[in-house]
Amino acid sequence: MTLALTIGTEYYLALSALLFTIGAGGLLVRRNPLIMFMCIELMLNAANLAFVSFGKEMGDLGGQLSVLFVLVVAAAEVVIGLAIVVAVMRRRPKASIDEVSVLRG
Amino acid sequence: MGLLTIFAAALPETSFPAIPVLVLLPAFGAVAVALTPNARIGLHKLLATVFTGITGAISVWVLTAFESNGDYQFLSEQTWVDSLGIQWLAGIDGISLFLVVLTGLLFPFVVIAINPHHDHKAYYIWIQLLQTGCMGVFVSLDLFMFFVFFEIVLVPMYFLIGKWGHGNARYAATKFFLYTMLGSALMLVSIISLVVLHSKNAGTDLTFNLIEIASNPAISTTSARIIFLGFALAFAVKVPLFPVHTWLPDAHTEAPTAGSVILAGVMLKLGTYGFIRFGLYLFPEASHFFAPLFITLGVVGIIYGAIVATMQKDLKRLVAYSSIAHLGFIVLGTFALNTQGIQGATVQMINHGLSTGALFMLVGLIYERRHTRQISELGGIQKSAPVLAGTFTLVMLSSVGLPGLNGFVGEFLILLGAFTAHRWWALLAATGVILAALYLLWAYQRVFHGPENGADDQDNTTPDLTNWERLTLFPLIAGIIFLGIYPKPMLDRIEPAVDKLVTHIEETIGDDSFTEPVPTVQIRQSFTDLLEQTHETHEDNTHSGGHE
Amino acid sequence: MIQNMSFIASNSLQTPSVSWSGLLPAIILAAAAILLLTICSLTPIKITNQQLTIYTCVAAVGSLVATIPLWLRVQDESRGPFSTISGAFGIDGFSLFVTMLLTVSVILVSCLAGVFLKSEDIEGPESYVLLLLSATGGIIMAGANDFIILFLGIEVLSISAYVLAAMNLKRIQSQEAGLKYFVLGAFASGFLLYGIALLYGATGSTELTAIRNFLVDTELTNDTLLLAGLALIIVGFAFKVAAVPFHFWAPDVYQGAPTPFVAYMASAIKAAGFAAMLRVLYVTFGQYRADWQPVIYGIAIATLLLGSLLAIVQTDLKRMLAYSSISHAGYLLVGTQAASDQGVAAVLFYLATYAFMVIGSFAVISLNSGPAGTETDLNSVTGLANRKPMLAIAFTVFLLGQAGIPLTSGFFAKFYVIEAVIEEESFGLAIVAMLAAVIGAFLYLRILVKIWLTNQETVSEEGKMIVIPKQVSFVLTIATIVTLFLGVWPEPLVEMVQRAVPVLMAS
Amino acid sequence: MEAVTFFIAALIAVAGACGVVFLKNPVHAALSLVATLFGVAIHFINLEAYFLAVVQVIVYAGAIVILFLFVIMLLGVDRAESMETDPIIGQRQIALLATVGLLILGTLIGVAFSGDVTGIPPIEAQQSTFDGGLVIDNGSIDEGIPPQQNIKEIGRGLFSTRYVFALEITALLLTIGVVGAVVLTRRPKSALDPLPDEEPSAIMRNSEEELAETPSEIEETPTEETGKSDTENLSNEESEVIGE
Repeated sequence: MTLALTIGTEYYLALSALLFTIGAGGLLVRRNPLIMFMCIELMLNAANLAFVSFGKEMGDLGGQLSVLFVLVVAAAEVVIGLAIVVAVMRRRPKASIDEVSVLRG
Repeated sequence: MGLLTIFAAALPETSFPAIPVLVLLPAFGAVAVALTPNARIGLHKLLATVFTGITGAISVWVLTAFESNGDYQFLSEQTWVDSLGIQWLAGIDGISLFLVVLTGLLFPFVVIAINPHHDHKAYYIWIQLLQTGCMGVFVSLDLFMFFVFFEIVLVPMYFLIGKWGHGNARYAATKFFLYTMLGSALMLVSIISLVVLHSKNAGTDLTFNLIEIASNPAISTTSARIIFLGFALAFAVKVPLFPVHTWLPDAHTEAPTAGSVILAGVMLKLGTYGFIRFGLYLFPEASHFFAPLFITLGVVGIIYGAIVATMQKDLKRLVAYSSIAHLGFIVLGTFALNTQGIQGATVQMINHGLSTGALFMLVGLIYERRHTRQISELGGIQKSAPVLAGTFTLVMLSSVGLPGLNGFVGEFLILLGAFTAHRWWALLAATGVILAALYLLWAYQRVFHGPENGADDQDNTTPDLTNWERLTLFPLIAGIIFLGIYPKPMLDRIEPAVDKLVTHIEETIGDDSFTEPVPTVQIRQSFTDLLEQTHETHEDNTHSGGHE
Repeated sequence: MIQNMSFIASNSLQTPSVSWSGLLPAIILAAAAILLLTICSLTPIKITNQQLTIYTCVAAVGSLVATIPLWLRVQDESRGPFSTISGAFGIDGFSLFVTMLLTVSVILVSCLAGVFLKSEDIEGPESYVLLLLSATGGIIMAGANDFIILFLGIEVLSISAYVLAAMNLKRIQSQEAGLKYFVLGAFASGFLLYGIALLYGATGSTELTAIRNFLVDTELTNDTLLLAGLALIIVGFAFKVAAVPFHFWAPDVYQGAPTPFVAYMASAIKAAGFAAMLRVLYVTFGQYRADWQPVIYGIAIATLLLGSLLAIVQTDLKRMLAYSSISHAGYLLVGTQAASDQGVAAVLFYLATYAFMVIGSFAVISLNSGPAGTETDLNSVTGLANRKPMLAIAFTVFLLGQAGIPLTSGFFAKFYVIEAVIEEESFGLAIVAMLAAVIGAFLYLRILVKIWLTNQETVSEEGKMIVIPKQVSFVLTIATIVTLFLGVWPEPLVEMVQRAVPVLMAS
Repeated sequence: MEAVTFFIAALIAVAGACGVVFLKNPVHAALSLVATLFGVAIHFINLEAYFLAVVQVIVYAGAIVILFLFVIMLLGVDRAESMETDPIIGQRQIALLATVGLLILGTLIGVAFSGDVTGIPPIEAQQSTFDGGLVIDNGSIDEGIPPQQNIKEIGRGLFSTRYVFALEITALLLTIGVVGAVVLTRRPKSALDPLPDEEPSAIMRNSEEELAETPSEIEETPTEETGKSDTENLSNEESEVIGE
């Protein structure tokens, strides 16, 4: 079976939008900070995908270059986020962060 | 820095920069008090007396140097925020002259006559800053400058009520602050809208100069009306006019005596003065359009104030409500939009300052003696304190508007003006005079006649006024009598400015004016003749003090 | 520009020209941070907090001084604003003004931080390093002429701030504040980045100049993608500046984070956020103002009203100031909404004056909050006027300033914003803003009542023993003087902000 | 062929994303994140971003996810699993925001399929007309560029354009990452403030007498490892019970 379908930018864009929404929704729904961080990674990846596919369509390298920087940002964010989680969990040895929140919105 | 340059610039124009000194001297006094050590209470009072006293003296000098024409005098001008067209522009004309003098004299009087019970230093600082603010409002001819002073008076008054007040003072102070700030917040929007629209339509740079804006009415009728309402709300709250008056009884009742005297004497005039200077002058058409509304509110205020005052159990609250009634008169006169009405309103502002100020003083003295202001708990003071009772009678009668005392002059002119413009409203308002007589006399009866409550079981009766108190009350009483008998010098100085204003209004609103210009000179002449005839027998020790 | 990139025939690499003097303010801060880190890791000698404070101040002053020749150059008619590194970083009056503001806040905050870190027994140069780096990020944001640079600047600024918020390891509240700040900040970054990606797709570049030129030259047949990107970017910025409905992190973070760094967040981070927002919305998407102005209008109204209303019901000082800072963000949005040079100038004026007031307020709170820094309840200032009159006076000046009482800089800031917005004929917004000011005034009066009009029933020994360290009294003096001076004589700053108009310069 | 790859990779990516959101165990979630990252990497190859595809796998899957797993293991899987924070905001708002999210999704997908996506003219026309600062690489559209070319271009792009500034900024970012991690995971020297929530319950357990005597003992001992402080608390309690 052959697909006569050409995959244009819109397909990539739709996929990236889907990933972004899953990421954003997951961040709001999940309450585990680690999973929340992963959801942030999903959002950033969605943006990356959009960057690259736009770059491809326009034949511009800027999209790919932007992704490189987003990668660095993602790495730096994760490091700090995880460090904060480790710090919190060290103060709260009895696990559940459910009780942790002294500060309520 | 800026202030110094203002000084420097004012110098070459007039030989003596009266206005900057009038405005800034009390502020320097406040700084001087702030720099003295906390414990030197006597020094604080001395400094405050000196600084406010000099201010008062200068204001009297201004009164003598004032020429009876309709122009702004003692002008002082200095750029402030040039890029936004804001400047320091101040001047005095007949309308503001007596308010400046009142502000100049009432403050030293309050400083000398009334001692705070605690925190002397802060008290004198706030009092003097308050004087700066009030003085600034009355001399401002720049809208920005006016707003700054109009709003800044809130802070000293807030602290005066909150810190030295009685009972629920913090509540009253906060209410006072928020109410008046709400009004002035919308006024700020109005001021800016006016200035921006004016500069856009007239194609000029931004300017907050009152005279320039008034002389070139560039904005459309509709926007002028809306903007006028913004101004009017601020002034109505400050006056206070009927539906937005609720802060006043609280503030007056809980304020310390000094606060009440200043509030009644000067600060309520910020609103009525604002109506005349900014409402009528900037928006003649809108004032004319909304005049029925404000006259109605004024009359409602007169009747309402009188009725509610009748029902008060607290003597100070009663005086506060009587204030509302009096201010209703002033608004009525203002919106009669003719010479008699506005002149009467201006005169009545001064009169109300004197009479109600004195009434609050006396209530304060009674409170000091009996530690209660409940009318039911007072009584029979006349027996033990006849001089106090006599003074109270005099002041009360002036407040009622008895011919021969100052209250009569203003009320008569106002009713005359209102009658020319809207006679039925004037008739209604006249009933307010009767009601005033009713509730004040009734209150007098309950407080001063009858058995002396509370004094029976204890041995002490109410002590009479001390010599010092008599001395401090004397200027107010003298003013009340003098202005009642011989208001001519005052009217002479006020009239040209009012005439000019009325001409300005009539030019703008054109022929469909509902005010029928009455030959003003004739009426005033006959009026003063009448006064002089009626009271030539009246013994007046103040006559010699007049300068004519 | 990128045009010639893929067809460079030769193998030699041509790097873009760099105007080092233009980058100097940022370089000084970053280099100072790295140098400090290096020194501290190489030498065994303990460096005291005081020395670190002085070092940081010197670096910030150096950066501030470096902006002066740039400012003069930019104001010079014949030379004007310029950009460097192939148009990545623009140096105009706007970016320089924000740079000055940031360096001044770093100076003030580092003074507070020195005292705080000492009392909390936190040693090491890291907080100063992060403070300096964060400010560098802010400078980059203010001058960024490219979305990617802007994004990286925001991240440098915010990631340091996350760490600063979680700095106080002794208090769990601090780490939780850091966690909350981090999660929501990163969430916002995600939105911002996705918005940037969509804008890249819609306009073909991430460079602001290119985008603006593209929008001016091209009539888009379908601008859905552009508007979607714009919306996402606005959401991202709204998170960063704590505008309603993306404000909910602010109170928690303000309450939990160390007080000096809260002062930094409220002053510098807000300033940098608005700087970036103004450059993007007003300068780059000025063509599309009809589309974004209503959105900002709505956000501004919600922010003003909700911020001031929620502030009233709080009982914790830091939370109160957090909500009031939300409400102040509303004012800044009002100025942004005006989308005029006057509006930009008003926002800059507001930011500058607010920075001093808010740093001063938090300085007072951190002094008054007891040895552990936890007593931030409203009742903790009860009778402050009796205990520490000077402190009470300074606090009063800051509170009155924030309430917008005349003769304080806060009044003129509000006045200027309202003026700008009325010139654009948004009367409704002006009225709402002033109503919010009245509601907000109630909040400040509540605090003033506690300070001046309430007598403390029991004077605790600790309460009496507030010692004002030199650095803090320096901060308080500066903040008070600036607040009062600019209230009486705002002309110098007005002239300055009117020249700090943002422009986009191609290389 | 491209279509087949696209749909397979898309399936992997979306499935992975769903896994992150719906799997309870953080380890599983991290692993499904790897799936998403791989899926995206395949898309990158499809889009001729070869270098990025490699970096995606090395940095994301190789470093970031490993970091996640490392922290999960450090904290203990079971604890990480039950580590739920308070909702950021109330449940209702979450539902609301989720709806908003779905709306965004719908809009974006609608946008994506609405024909000319960007307002930019279609590719054929674009080559001649469009000059928005873009590079039109004729080769890449028809034949595709070889991977080496891609790396070379990226290198040039990074160092010979404005991106060199961005590159410098990333240096700052990484510094902050290092400094921040060091600061946050350091142990504080002086005594810790008591934990606000647990304090009352700890006090409740003691009798009134002991409460008067031992308020300072309730504070945690700062330098101890987490498990140890647990046992210490326990032993304190035990000794008190014995004391009674």
